[in-house]
Amino acid sequence: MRLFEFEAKKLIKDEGIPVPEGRMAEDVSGVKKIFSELGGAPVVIKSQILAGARGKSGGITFAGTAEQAEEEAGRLLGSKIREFPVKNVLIEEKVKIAEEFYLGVTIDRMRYKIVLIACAEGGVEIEEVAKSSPEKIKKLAFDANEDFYPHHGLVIARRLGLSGDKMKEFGKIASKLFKAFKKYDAKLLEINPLVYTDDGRWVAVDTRMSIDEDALFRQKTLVELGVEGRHEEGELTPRELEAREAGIPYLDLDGNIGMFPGGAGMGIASIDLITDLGGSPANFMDSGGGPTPERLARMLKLLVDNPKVDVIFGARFGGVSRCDVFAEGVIMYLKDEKPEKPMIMRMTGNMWKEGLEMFEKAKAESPGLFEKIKIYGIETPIEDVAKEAVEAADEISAGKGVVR
Amino acid sequence: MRLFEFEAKKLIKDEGIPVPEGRMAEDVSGVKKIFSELGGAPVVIKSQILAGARGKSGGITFAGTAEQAEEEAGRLLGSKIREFPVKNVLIEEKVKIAEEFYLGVTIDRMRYKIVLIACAEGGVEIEEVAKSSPEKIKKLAFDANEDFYPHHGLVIARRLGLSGDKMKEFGKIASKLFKAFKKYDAKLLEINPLVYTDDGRWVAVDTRMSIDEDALFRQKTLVELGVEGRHEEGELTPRELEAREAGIPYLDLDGNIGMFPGGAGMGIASIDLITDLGGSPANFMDSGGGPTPERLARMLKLLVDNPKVDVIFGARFGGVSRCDVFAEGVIMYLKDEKPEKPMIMRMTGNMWKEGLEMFEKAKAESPGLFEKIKIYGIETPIEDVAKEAVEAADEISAGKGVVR
Amino acid sequence: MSILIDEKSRVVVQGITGGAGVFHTKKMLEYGTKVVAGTSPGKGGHEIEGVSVYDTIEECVKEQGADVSVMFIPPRFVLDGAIEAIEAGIRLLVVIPEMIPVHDMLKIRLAAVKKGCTVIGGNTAGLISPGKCNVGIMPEITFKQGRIGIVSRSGSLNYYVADTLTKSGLGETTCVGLGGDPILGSTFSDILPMFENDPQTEGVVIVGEIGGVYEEEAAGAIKKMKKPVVFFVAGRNAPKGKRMGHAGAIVEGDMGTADSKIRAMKEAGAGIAYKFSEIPGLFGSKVGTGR
Amino acid sequence: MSILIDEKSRVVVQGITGGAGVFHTKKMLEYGTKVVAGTSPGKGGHEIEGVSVYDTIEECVKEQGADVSVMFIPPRFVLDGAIEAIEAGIRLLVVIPEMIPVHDMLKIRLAAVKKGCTVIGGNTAGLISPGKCNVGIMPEITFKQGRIGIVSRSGSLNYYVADTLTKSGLGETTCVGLGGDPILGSTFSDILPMFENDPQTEGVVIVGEIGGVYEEEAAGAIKKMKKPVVFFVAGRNAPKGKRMGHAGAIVEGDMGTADSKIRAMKEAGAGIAYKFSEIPGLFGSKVGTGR
Repeated sequence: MRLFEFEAKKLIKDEGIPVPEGRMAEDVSGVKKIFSELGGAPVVIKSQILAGARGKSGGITFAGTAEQAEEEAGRLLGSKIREFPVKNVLIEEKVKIAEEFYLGVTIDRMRYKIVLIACAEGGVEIEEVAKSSPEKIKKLAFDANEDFYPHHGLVIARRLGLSGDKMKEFGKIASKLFKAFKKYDAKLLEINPLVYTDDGRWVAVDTRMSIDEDALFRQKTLVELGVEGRHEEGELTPRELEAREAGIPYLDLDGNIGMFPGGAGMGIASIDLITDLGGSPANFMDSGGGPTPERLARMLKLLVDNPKVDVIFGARFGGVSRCDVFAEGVIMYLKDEKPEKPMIMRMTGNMWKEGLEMFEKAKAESPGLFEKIKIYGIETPIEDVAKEAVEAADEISAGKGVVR
Repeated sequence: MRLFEFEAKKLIKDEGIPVPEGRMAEDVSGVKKIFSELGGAPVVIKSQILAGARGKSGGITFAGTAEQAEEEAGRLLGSKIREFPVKNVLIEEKVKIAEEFYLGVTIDRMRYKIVLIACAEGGVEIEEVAKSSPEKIKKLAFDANEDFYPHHGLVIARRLGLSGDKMKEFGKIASKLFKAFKKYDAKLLEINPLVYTDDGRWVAVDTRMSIDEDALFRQKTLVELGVEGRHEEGELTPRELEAREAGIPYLDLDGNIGMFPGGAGMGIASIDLITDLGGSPANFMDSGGGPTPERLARMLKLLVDNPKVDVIFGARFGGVSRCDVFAEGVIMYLKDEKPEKPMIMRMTGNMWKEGLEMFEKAKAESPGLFEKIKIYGIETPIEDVAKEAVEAADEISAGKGVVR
Repeated sequence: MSILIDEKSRVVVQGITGGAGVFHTKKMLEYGTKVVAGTSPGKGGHEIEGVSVYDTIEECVKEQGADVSVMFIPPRFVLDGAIEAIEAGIRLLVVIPEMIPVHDMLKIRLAAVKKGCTVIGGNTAGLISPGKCNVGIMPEITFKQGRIGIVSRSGSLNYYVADTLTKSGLGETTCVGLGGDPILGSTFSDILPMFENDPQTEGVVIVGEIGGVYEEEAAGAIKKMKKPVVFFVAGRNAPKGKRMGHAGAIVEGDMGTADSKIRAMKEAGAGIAYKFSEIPGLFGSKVGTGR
Repeated sequence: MSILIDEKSRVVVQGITGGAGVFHTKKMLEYGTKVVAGTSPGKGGHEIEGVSVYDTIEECVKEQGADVSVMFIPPRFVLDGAIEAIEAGIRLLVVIPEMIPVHDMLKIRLAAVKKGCTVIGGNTAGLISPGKCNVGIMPEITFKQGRIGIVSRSGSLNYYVADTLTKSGLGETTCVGLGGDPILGSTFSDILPMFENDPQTEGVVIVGEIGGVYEEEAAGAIKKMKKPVVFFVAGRNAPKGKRMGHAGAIVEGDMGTADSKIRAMKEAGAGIAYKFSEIPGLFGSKVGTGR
């Protein structure tokens, strides 16, 4: 879960890492005052959105006078940068850059290590440097129970060719960054660029931090920052927000087939299945993990209510999430909401026969509800069921005059 | 370095370990008030001295009324327990004991582990239990980088046969004790007895803590407690205090030969040497580590000023502490203080010839100072020099009518 | 034969007195799994489904000879419980809970490697050696004792692949669900050599997913294998995932996409299945048909 | 031959720019020790006594092939410096400073064992292989290349014992000062097998002191040795030391006295010397006289 730049900067500043002097603004009314508080010198105005490449996208701007600052802040506030609405801006002193470094901490999942990474060529092109000149990227790897000692900071600074006080101060910043990484259960914490100024100071000009949502239970400071329920990047669509509030792992896609596929793995695989057959999924969903009938009904409603969705494709493999419970949830939904959209589903696994019988019984009771509903069992291959869903969706699309 | 009981209890209480409700008193004036503050129920009055076995030595007493409490506190305050003057007492509620346990943390130097130790038979006889029924002593060993997890507390509690909430609470106390041990750079932290009360509570009735003097630089809380400069057990003699203030490792012994032996190892070995020859050392001293002439003079003064000392035995092996520097220090002392007591010394190692020459020269200049001074070089075995010192000491003793 | 678990495995259920613990203890017992003990601190001495409950795993190992543990405890307690199991000498630990803090998983992995314990999960459905032992929450319905090993990150895909193998007559030796969390107790590389050394296993299906680097990392292990390997990956058509900052790119490079995984697997000599139904055929004549 | 250090050892001095660092660098160079580098963070690029100063040990290893490090830094920085040396691949670390926190020594030992580094000290005078290499602060005057290894806790006793051996004509292979701190980087047990495996060493003198349990612990290592061992202990007549509470007694039992050490050594087959002068004779005909 990604933090806003101003949040990340606050956290590393609290650890003692120097950041530019700055203030937040939600509207233009205070901007002139902020400008003078920052010393009346040129400032940088940075839109606070959860996305990278803000500079290239016009999300970062500069001002030399209070009037200019107000104008530029006003231009950013309320605008959209990379489709993300700018709700507030960070106004900071403009740092006089002599050199730009990269310094980051992350987890190497392959080796189960915490890795400190540094490069003497910071800035936005750091990934290019990593590809074209990997020898310029310096790394130190730590086991989870290994402490970061002062010499680690010096070693990585030396590998970058630093010396004297410049090396020592860089080492201290590395030490503090590593400490903050562990303290906040971070998955990523990087300073880019870490600037060495004209007058011989280190300043963290931009900072990115992603923290582990699963560790929030022990992160009082982060919870107080209000980070719960955020995306890694960007913001949630209204439907994604609705899903998150209901506790359903869900992502919007562009297509017209509502995907109701079981666990996360099958959620991804069924997107391949539909796409390979020429269909176009409307979403990713993880409906596994043993949901209750009520929850299954809620999931189905989320899909059907999406105006883009023409057809529902369902694939239930009854494990923890048993087919009888699945049938109960689907029938509950059908009775409550009487949806008009076709649903093409397959059930197999635990209790699939019982589930099919429940559908038969419900259909016998209210045949009207089942006019557009097809339920297959273990004997029909999933590829056939998917194909039927794709064909049904194409037909409806064609009827609407949509070419896919 | 050992802490007083009340200090150790304060530290573990801060970690959340329950200790008896109590107050300190330096004189009797406040004792009645304390008695009523503690609820007017029977109290225990414990002399605060840096020594064990206080109970057996009369250092712990009980009182059922305010008057009794005042009387008992008054009796302890100003008295000596095991030769240690009682400067203050800890007055505590008398805990209703159902069971007594032992719980401690220390370092196993042989295996380089931190060890949690527990026994269901606490109290003063725990060492006897360890000898007679070692299987009753339960231990868990940790590497320095291993964390103490909640289950460790449960495991050791289960090994003692505890269950239910009694086990869980014991486990939490073990966890807190271990935490305090590491937090304060302790060498020993034990609760004995850890009492389970009539009404189902755990209370740390007595606590012993020794902390690592060498780690005080990072132990602000301990420094604020005022622990610097304490002995492991008991208090310093005036001469030991004088030595400590001068930074000289020194211990008083009972004999009449002042020992001036070089490093710590030789300090101990020379006590054997003199004792084997029938002599009686007056002290232990570590005069190694490259002292300055001024410091050597200071050491010698400390020895000669001791009225018990009849003869000085010196043995210098010039390593870091060179013989020429040694000679300079001794000559400086002789000139400044003009001591009357005989000194019998040997020098070898780095610059021993130069040292001898310096002595010869000084003797030629002021022969009066050297009347009772003998300095041997590398050619005389140390055993012979020691023998001469013992004989000289015996002669003086005999002259005083002392039989050794 | 099979890997990691068989009819001799003696299983302890951590958190046996919770709802999921009780339910799945019953299911595992029904399958024939030897659930010999359970833990629930403070509730030692009770019984669940005829299984003795203890306060600590140490007691389960000492008194019941437990050697496998499966967890049904909240994620925030997994670290403590895992270290306990590892220290008690459990040789296979199955972490069913999901959403375990990544820093905790690093510590668990470290302790496990030190003590030679295999940790599976978190967020796994567990593992099954059909006809012998089922540890976790996998439905037994699609599995049948046979010749192929499955190692998968996803539980649901595991079922579909097993279903295909069972129907084809090949059947399975052991199916291992590595789990869906971002940092896993074991990776494909850890499991593949076990299949290679298992006499009954004739081939292995690796079921991957986009994201992470565990599939790419497995290439080295596959190259060392003599047995045929088939790879199926989910997410070829998924929208491109978001990178974890520059550091993620620096550490993981271009890995993590379905393309990079397929490329690595092909290069290592694995057959690539694009549909479940292609899987049995890809083993071709390399394994017995068993029909 | 000798153990741990010889004429090929390439020594780095940690804290080379401090007073003691400069002085002993000079002394070691005069002895012929190959001091190839020194460290002093922030002063990289300088020279001390002709020796290049670096900011980190990593550079000393990489650029000068250093494999031994000797520390002249304040005790509170020893932990950091020791971990740095160990991680940089130093195989012998000599910790001259005294009063190092015991919890720090536990961490240093752990890191050293993991990486196969031998740590000597803290509070040691160092070690010397006479005629080849002298690392630390021992005066060279009493040492002469010969047949006997010495391992001692005390620096000053080391000199007296070496003096005796040198005068007897036996001489020394390597003299190791384990150090005077309560927790040491290496113990007698760690050093004795090195002497047993050193072709030139014909016998070993163990110089012990009251307190601690390292002498008692060494009994096991002595029993495994074929070479003769002589034990000298200081403190037979010292007043009885104070126990570290009950826990100390529980962990260390009755160990720590001169009696218990002599008993353990006798039982392990070591000769016991009560005076320095007895030491050469106790080797008897087991080693060549070399006169």
